[in-house]
Amino acid sequence: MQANSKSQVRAMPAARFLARQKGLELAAVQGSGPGGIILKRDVAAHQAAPMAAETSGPARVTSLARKLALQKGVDLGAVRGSGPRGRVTKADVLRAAAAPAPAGGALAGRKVAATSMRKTIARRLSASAFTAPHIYFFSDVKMDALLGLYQDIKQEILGRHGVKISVNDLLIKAVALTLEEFPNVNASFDGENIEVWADINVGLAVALEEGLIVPAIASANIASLWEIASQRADLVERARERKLQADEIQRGTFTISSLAQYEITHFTAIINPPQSAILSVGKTQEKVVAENGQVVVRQVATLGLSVDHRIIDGAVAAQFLTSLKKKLERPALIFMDLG
Amino acid sequence: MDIPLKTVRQLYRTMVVIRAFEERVQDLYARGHIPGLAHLYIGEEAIAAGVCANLGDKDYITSTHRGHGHVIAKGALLKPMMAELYGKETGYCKGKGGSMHIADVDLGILGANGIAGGGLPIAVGAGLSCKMKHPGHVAVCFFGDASSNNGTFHESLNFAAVHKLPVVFVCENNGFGISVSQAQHQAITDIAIRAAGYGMPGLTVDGNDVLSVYLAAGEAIERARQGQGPTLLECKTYRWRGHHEGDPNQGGRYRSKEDIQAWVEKCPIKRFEQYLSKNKVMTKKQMQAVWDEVELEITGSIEFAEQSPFPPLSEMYQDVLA
Amino acid sequence: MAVEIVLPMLGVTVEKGTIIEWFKTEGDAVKKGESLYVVEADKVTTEVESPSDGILGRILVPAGVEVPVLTVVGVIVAQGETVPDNYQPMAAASQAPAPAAPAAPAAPAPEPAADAYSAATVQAEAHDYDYDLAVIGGGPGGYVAAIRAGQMGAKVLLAEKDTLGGTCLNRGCIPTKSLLSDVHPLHQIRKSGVYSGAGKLAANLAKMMQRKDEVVSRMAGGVEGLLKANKVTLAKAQARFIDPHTLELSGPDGAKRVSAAKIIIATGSRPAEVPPIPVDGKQVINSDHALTLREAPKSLVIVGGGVIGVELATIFSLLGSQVTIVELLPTIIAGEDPEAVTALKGALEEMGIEIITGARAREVKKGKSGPSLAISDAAGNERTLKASLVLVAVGRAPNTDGWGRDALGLEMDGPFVKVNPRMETSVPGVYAIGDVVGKSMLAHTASEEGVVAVENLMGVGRQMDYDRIPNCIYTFPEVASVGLSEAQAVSRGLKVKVGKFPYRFSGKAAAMGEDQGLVKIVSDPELGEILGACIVGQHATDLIGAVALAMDLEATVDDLGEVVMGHPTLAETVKEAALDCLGRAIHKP
Amino acid sequence: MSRVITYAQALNEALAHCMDQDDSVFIMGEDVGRYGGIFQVTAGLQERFGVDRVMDTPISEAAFVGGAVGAAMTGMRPVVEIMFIDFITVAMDMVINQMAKMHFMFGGRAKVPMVIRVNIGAGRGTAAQHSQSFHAIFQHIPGIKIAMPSTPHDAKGMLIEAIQDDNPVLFVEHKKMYIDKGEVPEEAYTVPIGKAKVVRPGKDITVVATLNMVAKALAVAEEMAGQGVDMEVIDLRALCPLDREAVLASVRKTGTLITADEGCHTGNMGAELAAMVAEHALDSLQAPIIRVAGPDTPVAFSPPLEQAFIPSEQDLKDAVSRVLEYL
Repeated sequence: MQANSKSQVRAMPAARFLARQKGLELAAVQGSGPGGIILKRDVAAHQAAPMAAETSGPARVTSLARKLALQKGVDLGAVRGSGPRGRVTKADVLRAAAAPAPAGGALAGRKVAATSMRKTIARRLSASAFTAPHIYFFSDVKMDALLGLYQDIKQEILGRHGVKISVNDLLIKAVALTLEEFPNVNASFDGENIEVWADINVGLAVALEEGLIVPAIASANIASLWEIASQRADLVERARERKLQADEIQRGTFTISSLAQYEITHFTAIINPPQSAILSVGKTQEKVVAENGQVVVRQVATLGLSVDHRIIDGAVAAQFLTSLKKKLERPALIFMDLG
Repeated sequence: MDIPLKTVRQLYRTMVVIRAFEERVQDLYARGHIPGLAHLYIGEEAIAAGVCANLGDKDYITSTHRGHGHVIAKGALLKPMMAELYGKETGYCKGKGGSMHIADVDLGILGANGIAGGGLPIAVGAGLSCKMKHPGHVAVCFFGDASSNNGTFHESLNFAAVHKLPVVFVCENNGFGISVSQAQHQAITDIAIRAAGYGMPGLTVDGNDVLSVYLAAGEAIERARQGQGPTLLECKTYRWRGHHEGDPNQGGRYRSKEDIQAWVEKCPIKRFEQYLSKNKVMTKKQMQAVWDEVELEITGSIEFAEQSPFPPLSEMYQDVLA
Repeated sequence: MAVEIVLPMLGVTVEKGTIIEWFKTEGDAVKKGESLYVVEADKVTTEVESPSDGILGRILVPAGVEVPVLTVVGVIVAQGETVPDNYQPMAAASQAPAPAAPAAPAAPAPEPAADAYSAATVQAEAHDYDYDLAVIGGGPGGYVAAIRAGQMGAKVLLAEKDTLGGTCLNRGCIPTKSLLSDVHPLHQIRKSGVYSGAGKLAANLAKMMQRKDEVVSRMAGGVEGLLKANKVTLAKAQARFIDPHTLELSGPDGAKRVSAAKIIIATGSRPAEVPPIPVDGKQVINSDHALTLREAPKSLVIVGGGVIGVELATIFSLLGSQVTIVELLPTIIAGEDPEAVTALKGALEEMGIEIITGARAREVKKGKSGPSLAISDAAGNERTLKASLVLVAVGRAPNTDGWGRDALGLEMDGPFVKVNPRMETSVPGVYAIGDVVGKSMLAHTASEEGVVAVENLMGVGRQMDYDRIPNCIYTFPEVASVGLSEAQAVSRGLKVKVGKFPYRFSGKAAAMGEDQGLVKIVSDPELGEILGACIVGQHATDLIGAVALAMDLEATVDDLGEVVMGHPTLAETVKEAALDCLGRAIHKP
Repeated sequence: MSRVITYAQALNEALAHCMDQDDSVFIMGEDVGRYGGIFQVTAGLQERFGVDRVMDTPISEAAFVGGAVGAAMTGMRPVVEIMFIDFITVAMDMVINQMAKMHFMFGGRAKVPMVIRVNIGAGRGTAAQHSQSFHAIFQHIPGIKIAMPSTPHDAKGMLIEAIQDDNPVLFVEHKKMYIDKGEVPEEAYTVPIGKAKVVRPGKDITVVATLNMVAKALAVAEEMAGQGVDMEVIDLRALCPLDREAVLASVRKTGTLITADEGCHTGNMGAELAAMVAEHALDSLQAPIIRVAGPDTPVAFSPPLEQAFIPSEQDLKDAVSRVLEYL
């Protein structure tokens, strides 16, 4: 971290940290705190507008390095710049990409024997099932609008960012924004205290031979869709290659488990501790539904929400699911803030 | 008053051990083997030996910064003692206390104490638990002439007296508080008279005469054991060395060579040796044998200390809390 | 057995003491506890007592000497025992009488007993050099290095046996540019066709040379000023190594030796020779001679179609010489982009220069009417070229002799001095830069190597990066390139997307009547990384700077495509070429 | 729903229980016997356990604090009452050089299982020498546990814990809280010393409070909740061992820290927490750390001045609104 960025830009420590983590140039961020000091939320807002971030400010990260980092899934926050005034260069990113995962942090599947992983899953999930009283909620969601939106924007985003988005990414975004409305669903309970997490990291269950592994998309609530997609692609790929780092799994604050690719209409998922809720997604299929008197055919998916009843009341869970359904059925609410 | 022969020999041996130990410490300190400070007890051996000869393992003592003699007399082992002086892991306090803080609660040694007057209230507390929990046992508190001016002296004597605690306050009056002579620090010559102010007996004895110390202390300790409360016992003596090793010319800045020499003449050990041979208790040969044996033991303790490891840095974080 | 007497610990704060007086002399009997000597420390005197009975065998530290506490100052022995002259203090375990005490002395000792306390007085003396840095050679590598070191506060010596500025300033870049710019108007006028009487127009070589010399001396003066300004000591002398830290300087006013903590070798290069064509400076000349000709030869055969060859060909062709270029390789300016080569070849031929490629110069015969050069082409067909002069321009050879290379035993890399990317030679503290290391024999390479070397030896870690060095040829049209050519990129197995933009689509170029020209940018299709570029055409050597800048900032073609260039400028062609990499060039059908 | 008693009664129950269970437990202090202690914490204990186990001492703090050290080293579990924390200064050598050091200095050979009960706090018109809150001074001395129960429930549980602890414990009470009422179980139980308690979970602002400031913080938190600010209130409950994790976890969550303690501003308990957060959770800080504390003055006698000294709910609200500027 460069001395000059300290001296020149006034920012709260948390803002600096977030900027560093996201590889953002603080000078480009508009401060809204007392005397114009940059606050964490300013950086988050700035981050939410990636195009702006791309082109703004004297690059503390060269644009080549930024693109390369995206391509290689390197977290720029972790890369030390070797260029003039500490600018992060192509070489730095390549070095970072080549570097082995930090000690302890690495859950290199090679090391983790299949059986032990299976054991871990068994232990944690059964522990969860016993300690956390689960209650389940289900709701049918009409996916037509969402699928339509997906068709509209996927080419656009591919062109602009070279990233292939999936319907799951839209789902992740919707869930993340819903979690913002219901902090207690984005929380953990250790039997005595409730801890509401500051970040919203949405975990995505990935099936491997050894069993499920759940890497989490970081700050899905502030990440833009293409970022979610590239994170997701990278995480899933590395999950398959057993190259995830421990924190990429542990950081999860909520989990989505999707069996949409199978002939499963709906199922109940077990909460992934220490989280307090998990969303199960069944296959999207044509269903005949009645809409204001008319019988119509719609693409319908059944979403299930399992929650830890110790900290989440039925009412809250119901509201959460309803709010999510509303977003998915009218995606404009998510992506254009019409809500 | 007749004293068992065994005890007489014991008194002699104790004094020899203390003297020999301190002389070796003097040399080791001069040669830089022992860090920090060394306050030597040379010349005052008769008091520790005479008093502690009346104590058992279940009795307690509190000591001072000049404490080697007291803990030796109370039965401390030389090896862990020497190791402690070296700051080694095998020392009584794992090397964390040093010369001024040697303690072994199991032996009733509640610690030498780096604070002048610091030991008195603690002895009072030990007296309290004796009274409540182990009737018949006593706590002896060694302190110096200068400490008798400290508030804790007065608070403790008063407290012990009013609660009739089994405590014997042994004041080693060696004439100096570091460089300040008794005449400069108090307007009395016999500290024992202060006992009257707290309603306890007080007496003064020749601290270089091990037998009279032994007898006087024995009487006071017996009173305490009987539940008749505390006593103030003043033993007049003199320290041959400076306040600490390195005090130029054994304190030449505040006392004359002649004064020192005069007291060296009154060496408690020489005196006792004359007594022993005059009364045919021990022959010169037997006495020399004691010295040789003691030297050997001390050399062993030095080897032990030198071969022992220093405590690992992690030890620093141990024992802060129990 | 011996008992040592130490200067005792005198309390917690005292570290040293001075022995004022010994009360005893060697051989005296001493008793345990009696005073042996008196020591003064912190203004307090202390009498030190004997640790045991015995004889004072030896006094190791006499009165009046100050020693640290714990120093052994004397030895006590038993009656009849003696202390060996080379007595070695044990100062180990306690010395007091103890059965288990070790006996003295142990092994024979190296130094005498008097050194027992020398530890207290010994002081390590730090090395002291005349200069922090000495630079051998005042060319664009050497003088830049010296200036940079001066900026960084080093005490610098620069040794130059000739004139400052080296080949670049005196016999290379600058003089040729001066001559080229003099003949450029001729070229413009002749091909423009808007001037009348253009045919009669001619340039006066003598005057051109005079102007060239003025330019050179002015520049040289400038360099000297810069050196002064940065407190660099200039020695007009030939330097040679005595050892890695010592140079012998032999100049007009005798020889002397100077020492330096670090030394940079920047001795440069000289024109290379081809054995069968010995240079005599009369009929067979090299580039150095060419730049001193007072009149243009009627006809000129240039052996070598590299940068130097084509530039000199341009100059003399425009001065009226009949010029022939003989090149061994299949193309002139080998290594440059084929499209650039074709463009330049065409232009030169248009000037009436004959270009023979793939031909070897066999031998030269000198005759009254001038030399004749025998050549043979790849097929083996012999041919003889007659001319007024033969000019050998086959590249340059490093100056690796005359400065004491052998005294160092430097590792070599072929004919060049071997260095690592930090410009360090195989000898610690000795660096080498510029033509003598032969990475790319260009002035600006040498200068950057000089800066890298200095920053390394001043403790700022830096490595030389040769991937982004522009290459410039000042012919009409100019040819300039940076980074990888398309061919190089492909041969490295990279995916490439090439963006092109011809001058003829540029308003400025058209207006200048310079429509033969092309900007070519080689990029990575996924990242948009700029891998390299080649520009042929008017002002190419200036335009290439824009691409070099972009590459150094790691700007992508998207970034470069977003830069707003003035209109009309040739710079627009660079932007357009970048956009063309993205298939978004505006002014291109 | 268990019964409701006062803070002082809760302490009294704890003492009685321990003396019942363990005859090595005894009480020393000024006027703790017949008089029952000036805050009536030891009321009735002398009648029940006798003059030897509930000892009225001379006014000799050095003697009886030091006495407690000696007794503790030799097998007793003394509980000493210092009438006001202000008076502990005359026994400071015994507290700092003896009590706190023995275990370490003797290489673990001696244990000093004793409790010194003190009370802090202004508000009873007792002026500058009977109202101080300098408990944080002892946080600087390794070897002393420092308990600060903020409810009758914790008072009973933590005092039992303190008496059973093998370490010297400085048991800090607040003289204004002795009459506070609260639910306290009849039976004996312990509350750990060194484990902070999240008394109100929240996600926006962290307040770490001690003793009487806990209740004030909760009141403010309720009020702010009405304005959509979700405050987390942590009852620190002990200065040593300091529950760093609890504080850091909360700060990492909310990105903020307000401390509330009656000690004078400079060098009070909040200073240590602020430093700790700066060292271990700086990257989480979204707003300045603010200490709600007493002013850097002695406690004045005159009622309005004394009231102004005591940190109030308004002080807390001001701190909150200042932090909110950054969120």
